[in-house]
Amino acid sequence: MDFTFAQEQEDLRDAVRSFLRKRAGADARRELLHTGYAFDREVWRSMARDLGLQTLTVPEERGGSGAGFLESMIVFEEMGRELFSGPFFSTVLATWVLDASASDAANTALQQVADGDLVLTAAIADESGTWSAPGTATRAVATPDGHRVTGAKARVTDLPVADAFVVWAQTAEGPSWFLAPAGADGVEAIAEESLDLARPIGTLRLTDTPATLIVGPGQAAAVRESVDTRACVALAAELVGTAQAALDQSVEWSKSRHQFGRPIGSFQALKHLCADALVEVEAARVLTHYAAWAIAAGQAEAPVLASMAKQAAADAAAQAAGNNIQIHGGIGATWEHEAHLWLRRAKASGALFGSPRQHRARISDLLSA
Amino acid sequence: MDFTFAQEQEDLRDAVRSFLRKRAGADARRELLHTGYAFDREVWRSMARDLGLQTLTVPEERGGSGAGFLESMIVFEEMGRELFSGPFFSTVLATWVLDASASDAANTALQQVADGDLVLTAAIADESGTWSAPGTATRAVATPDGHRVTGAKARVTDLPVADAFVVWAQTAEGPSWFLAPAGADGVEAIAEESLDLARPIGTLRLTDTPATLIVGPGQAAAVRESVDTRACVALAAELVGTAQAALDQSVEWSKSRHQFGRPIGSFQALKHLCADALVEVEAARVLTHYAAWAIAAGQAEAPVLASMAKQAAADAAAQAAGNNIQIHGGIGATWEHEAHLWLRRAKASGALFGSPRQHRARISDLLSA
Amino acid sequence: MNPVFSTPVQEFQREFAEFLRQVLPAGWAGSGALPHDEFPAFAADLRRALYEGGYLGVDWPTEYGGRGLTPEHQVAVAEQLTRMKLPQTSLSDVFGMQMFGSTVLAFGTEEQKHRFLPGILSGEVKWCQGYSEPQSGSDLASVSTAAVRGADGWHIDGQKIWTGTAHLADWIFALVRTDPEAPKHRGLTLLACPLRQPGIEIRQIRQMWGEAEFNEVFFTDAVTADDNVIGGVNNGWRVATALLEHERGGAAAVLAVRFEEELDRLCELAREHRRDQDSDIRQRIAWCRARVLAMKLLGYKALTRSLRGQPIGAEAAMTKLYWSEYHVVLTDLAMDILGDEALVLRGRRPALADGPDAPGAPTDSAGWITTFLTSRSSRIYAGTNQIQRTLLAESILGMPREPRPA
Amino acid sequence: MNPVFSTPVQEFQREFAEFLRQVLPAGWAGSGALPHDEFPAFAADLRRALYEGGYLGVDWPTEYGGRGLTPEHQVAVAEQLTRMKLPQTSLSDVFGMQMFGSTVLAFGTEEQKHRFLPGILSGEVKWCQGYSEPQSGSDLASVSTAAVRGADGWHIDGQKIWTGTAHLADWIFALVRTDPEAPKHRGLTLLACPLRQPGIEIRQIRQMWGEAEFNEVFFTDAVTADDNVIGGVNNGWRVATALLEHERGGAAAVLAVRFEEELDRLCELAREHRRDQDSDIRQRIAWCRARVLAMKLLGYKALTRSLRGQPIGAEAAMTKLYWSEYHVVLTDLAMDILGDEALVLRGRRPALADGPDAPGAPTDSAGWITTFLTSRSSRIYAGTNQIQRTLLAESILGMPREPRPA
Repeated sequence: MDFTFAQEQEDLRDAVRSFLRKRAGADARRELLHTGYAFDREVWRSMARDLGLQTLTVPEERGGSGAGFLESMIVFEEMGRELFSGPFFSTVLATWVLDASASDAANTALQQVADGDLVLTAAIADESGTWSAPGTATRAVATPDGHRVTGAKARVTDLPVADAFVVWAQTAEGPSWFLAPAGADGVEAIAEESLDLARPIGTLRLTDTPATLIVGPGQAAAVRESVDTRACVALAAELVGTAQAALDQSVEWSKSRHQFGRPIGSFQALKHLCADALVEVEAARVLTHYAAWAIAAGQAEAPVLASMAKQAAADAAAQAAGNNIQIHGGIGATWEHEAHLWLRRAKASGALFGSPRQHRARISDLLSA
Repeated sequence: MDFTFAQEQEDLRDAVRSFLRKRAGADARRELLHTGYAFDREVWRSMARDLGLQTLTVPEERGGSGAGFLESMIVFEEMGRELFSGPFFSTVLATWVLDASASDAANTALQQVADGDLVLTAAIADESGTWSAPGTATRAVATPDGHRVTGAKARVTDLPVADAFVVWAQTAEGPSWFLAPAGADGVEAIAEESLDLARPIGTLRLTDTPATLIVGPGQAAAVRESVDTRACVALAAELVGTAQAALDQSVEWSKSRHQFGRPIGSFQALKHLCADALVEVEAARVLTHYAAWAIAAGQAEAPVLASMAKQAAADAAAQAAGNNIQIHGGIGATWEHEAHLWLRRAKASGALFGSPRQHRARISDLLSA
Repeated sequence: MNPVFSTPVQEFQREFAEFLRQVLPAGWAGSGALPHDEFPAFAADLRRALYEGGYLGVDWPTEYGGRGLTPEHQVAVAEQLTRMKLPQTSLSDVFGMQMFGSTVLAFGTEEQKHRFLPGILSGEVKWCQGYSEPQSGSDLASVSTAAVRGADGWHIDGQKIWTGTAHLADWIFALVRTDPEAPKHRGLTLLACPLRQPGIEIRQIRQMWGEAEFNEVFFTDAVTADDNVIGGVNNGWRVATALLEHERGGAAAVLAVRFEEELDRLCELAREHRRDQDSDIRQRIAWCRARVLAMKLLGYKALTRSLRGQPIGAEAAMTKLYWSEYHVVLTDLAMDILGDEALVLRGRRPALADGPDAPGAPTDSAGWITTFLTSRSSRIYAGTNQIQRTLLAESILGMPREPRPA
Repeated sequence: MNPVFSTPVQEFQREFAEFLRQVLPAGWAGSGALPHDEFPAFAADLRRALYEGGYLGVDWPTEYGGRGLTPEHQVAVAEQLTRMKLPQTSLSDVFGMQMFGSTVLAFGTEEQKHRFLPGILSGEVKWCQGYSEPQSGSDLASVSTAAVRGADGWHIDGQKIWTGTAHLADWIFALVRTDPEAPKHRGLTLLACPLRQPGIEIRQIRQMWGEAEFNEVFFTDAVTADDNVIGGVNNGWRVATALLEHERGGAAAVLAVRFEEELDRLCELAREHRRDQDSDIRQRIAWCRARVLAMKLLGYKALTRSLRGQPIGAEAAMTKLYWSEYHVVLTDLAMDILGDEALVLRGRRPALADGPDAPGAPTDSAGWITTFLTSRSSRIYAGTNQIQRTLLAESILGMPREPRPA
């Protein structure tokens, strides 16, 4: 029985945390609030070249670090804690698809990601579909020059900064994964106003866009399921980090802010708010760590564990971030204060890849309760 | 605009409260816990003869006081507050049915109730049915000697002490109301273990039991709907009283009990528990008063208002009674302490004539949301 | 008990409805259906029409420009506005009419009433409120902005925060410390002070949903005349707390009508998302229905009390707690119904950042998401809900205060 | 990270399962399926079989009768018992083995270990716990039961309350005041004391669900020998709080297995009532599923820590808070599913009044309703959840203590 991380895993966590604090921490969040979203390619490259984070789970022979999903989960937790506002989730999500393909195109793209020169995202959900719908109205037609893809993809994360997309599209033989560069013909990337200020989002319209088949119908559905499961746990990990950050901020503020001649943290009402949030964060954390372990260990129940982790982490983050605003009082409801960033992230990532309600419905379906 | 009671109504409340405190208050509850349920016919008779409570809304010419439903509601609130353990709700419920009938049998029975000599109850729900099912598997057959009723009625309140029942049964022409004495042929009253110690409950089996037709098919369904609506508001009023009693007890205890060198009521955690309960009780109270007014004023929306009041009062009572046990600590979880009486009442009356969930479903149905 | 408007008030309300129908354009779909940038001008026009029609401050005495009617008439006006999908005049009026106006009526001198009230009613003079300070949020009695009496009136130095609409206002009523030696609650005074003077600087504060409704107001030797003391020197705590009850208690019944309209819109949203037959959603909507009705009835109860000249007192805290916690639940439900669409703000933003969106608003995600954010601030402003709960426990339930620290 | 039992423990668990299969009758349906009055005898027989098979106290050192295995083996034993629908020995063992046994192992003298532990393990000597007093519930450090040293040992006077199973016990371990002059926490001592003596009177307390699991214990010049001090005179606070952590922390993973079984039964209840396709009920069941798993994992985390010899500390409060609040929600859900049937207690009552009913229990309303009532007491005993929250906030989050009263 061992429910702790190995020393190397703890070291990885420390390295990521100190990198993010230094290069993408409170200052970056302040900038985000004052001047809006701006993607720092410098930080991105350093993250890839110095730490290898973008291709952490990609095999070494393909330019990655060959680490397991547990390591990946640790990184996501730290990303959520600092609210890193680069396209990390989107890019890593896409590498999971690419990693399932032995094609040259995949090889090349993975190497570019490893070098920090390529930002990816995954275009999966249709405008009208829910995250879990396996089908898609986006069509890919084989032509003598390769495939052409036509359709509209909604809620594509980090679309404004992506250099290329992996796209979930229907061929005559079944759903498949394609890779298309942002500059290809017929690509229209429509930016939208994202609830999450640190994660821009958009709608992607493709019209007869030339795209490379990455994973064909034989394997694509299995890759989709595996990517969905990983995405849920990655988001759960981010949300656990976000919840922890919001809780930490509440506690810090409650120690320093004085009203009625004493620190407000000495009032029981705030203590109990924080204690309840603490318990929820801890519970979400163990569920997330366990789901990540299950993915890494190839356990068959990983999908239902991912749903459990996702809904718990989303609720915990919304609770901790909501409390944080409440505990800060007036100042916590201002634009200038980063408290709303945590709440926005909590609700947006809570909805991404399935809301808590959708995941609870899925848990009941999977356990046929 | 006037959302208060008239002076005579306030006087009625005071009179009922002081009667119950004296004759059926804390001592009666202590006895209930120590020696079990025992129905005091003395108190019952005095309640009828001195205060006229059992036939408050029955017209004067039929032996009653001719008051309106608002007055009735006030009495129920006080009954719930003292947890009066006589068959008051059951008897009054039955008088509403009798009052809709001009028959001699109804006249006689109402007079006996007014004299405190007759305890009634209503047998409505079938074993397998929900409270709101209009149909019934209980059959009434016309014979030359009058009707014979056969069937099983579940969750009949105060069955062990009832002298007669009004019964909801199906005739060839449609559902109707019958009156049958407890001593009639084929009557089997099966006592059950009631969650609510102050309100015994049982199953009533009738086999070819002679019974008097009270309200026939033409009118019976309308009477049923009106009785259901009144029953919900009567129970809501009881529950508001119960919630208030539990809250009052919490507050009293929190002032006198000391821990850590101060009254426990000075701790914010308990203050906030009590404040939240207070708000819920007040909200349930205004909903209940409003629903009662709507019944008295013949407003068409009374049924949906009754559902709103019932679910709010049930939730408020469960919350206040649950808090009360928590605030009392160990002593509050003992048999000797009356705290559990309030919780038992809250949950049992919450389920009687429809649980909060059932009423919320009904609200959505009625408002076609 | 007769919890409906009295016959004369019903008649008055019908007249008012007729008046509004005359004023409104044909095919009126509600102020929430107006393009976002047309809303302020529309609201200003409406206010002018109401003023000229004699429907503002109907419960104020006639000598100060009112119509001398009852608070019941006033609630009927406000309710009718919402029923016809119109806004409640403006946020400035909340501060000017409901709060400062009521305070002057209760505590002002005859001269002050004549001087201040007509301008408030006509809209010529706009007011804002200066209570909170950066170090005095929940603990209002600790305000440190100081006023010292000089030959030419009071000289004010310090800083106020969360002063809604200060950037649009002409005057501020501010709680200031006039006796630094007296115990905390005893040395305070409520001062009216003109805003457009060199000693005052106003800085807007942007809220988390992107709009800037609040301000910081900096006083650097700002001056106001002697006769602008409201309710007596060093009597500010009593005046201010009475005023806070106006802020909290009065409008619950009217607010409930706005919440009703919002809940109808939520049902429409559920239908659009095909969640209207889902039992989880139906349970939650039904729960909301009962809460909104209870809110209205709590308002009716408070109105009855005020018609009888009884004080509202700490029960105003109950209404504030009830509606603001309700709104957090309601907007969470909206986010749940939106599902994936809660990720992106599409369509129209709310015209109002306080409680429900304007009546007739569309079901766009931008509206619901923004309201979700604003609902979080409703639990904070006008006293955090933690403070309200403590107040209720101590004032209504009589639970013991915390022991003083050693 | 490898959050499963290690290979040797898995093997040990398989052996144990085999052992149990030998012991159990054919067609075993769970201890919850036994007639109510057969349960105590069955549990006693099972305990004897476990003791004789060497499966009690497997993590205790061999010199005191244990098997010298790890806490992981102990959890595997407990988990297997539940998986095979068996009870966790008895409530007496909670006090004897888990609480007093662990404390003697940690704080006792070598002589005390040899004297006390084998009898606890064999079941020959049963223990109960004397901590709370009528005036010392949440505020444990204020206990006033006094012990004075005389020539023949300690003389004890006072009263303890909530002493579970005292009516069945031979000994009590009691927190008593031995230095009335010292500050509150400093003058306490943990004393072991034989119960069957003239100076002790035991009165059973009936709980709100009708059973009497707790007692009052009255000490009137009761005597215990000098060598029954555990962990040193006036060191009782430290010993007692360490012991409370054993009460709270240890068994979360095992408890979760019981909750899993209970949740399966709730799903069965939902099917019986045709509520299993209702989305409101399904949402709530799914929420429960995740909570039960989290409970198990919190237990695994605590187990990992204890395998590494790290203290569990205040995190034990987290587990207690988590499971007891969960159980209130779960039993509310059961009442909701029962609907009208929640009015009447029909069928079998629970065999256990602490947490979920015995595994294999039927879905009878008497079981669910009683568990609904017992769940309310779980939020109180072993420290109210209010106390747990304060403890978590102060110990884990480092939030400031309340100022001392003046």
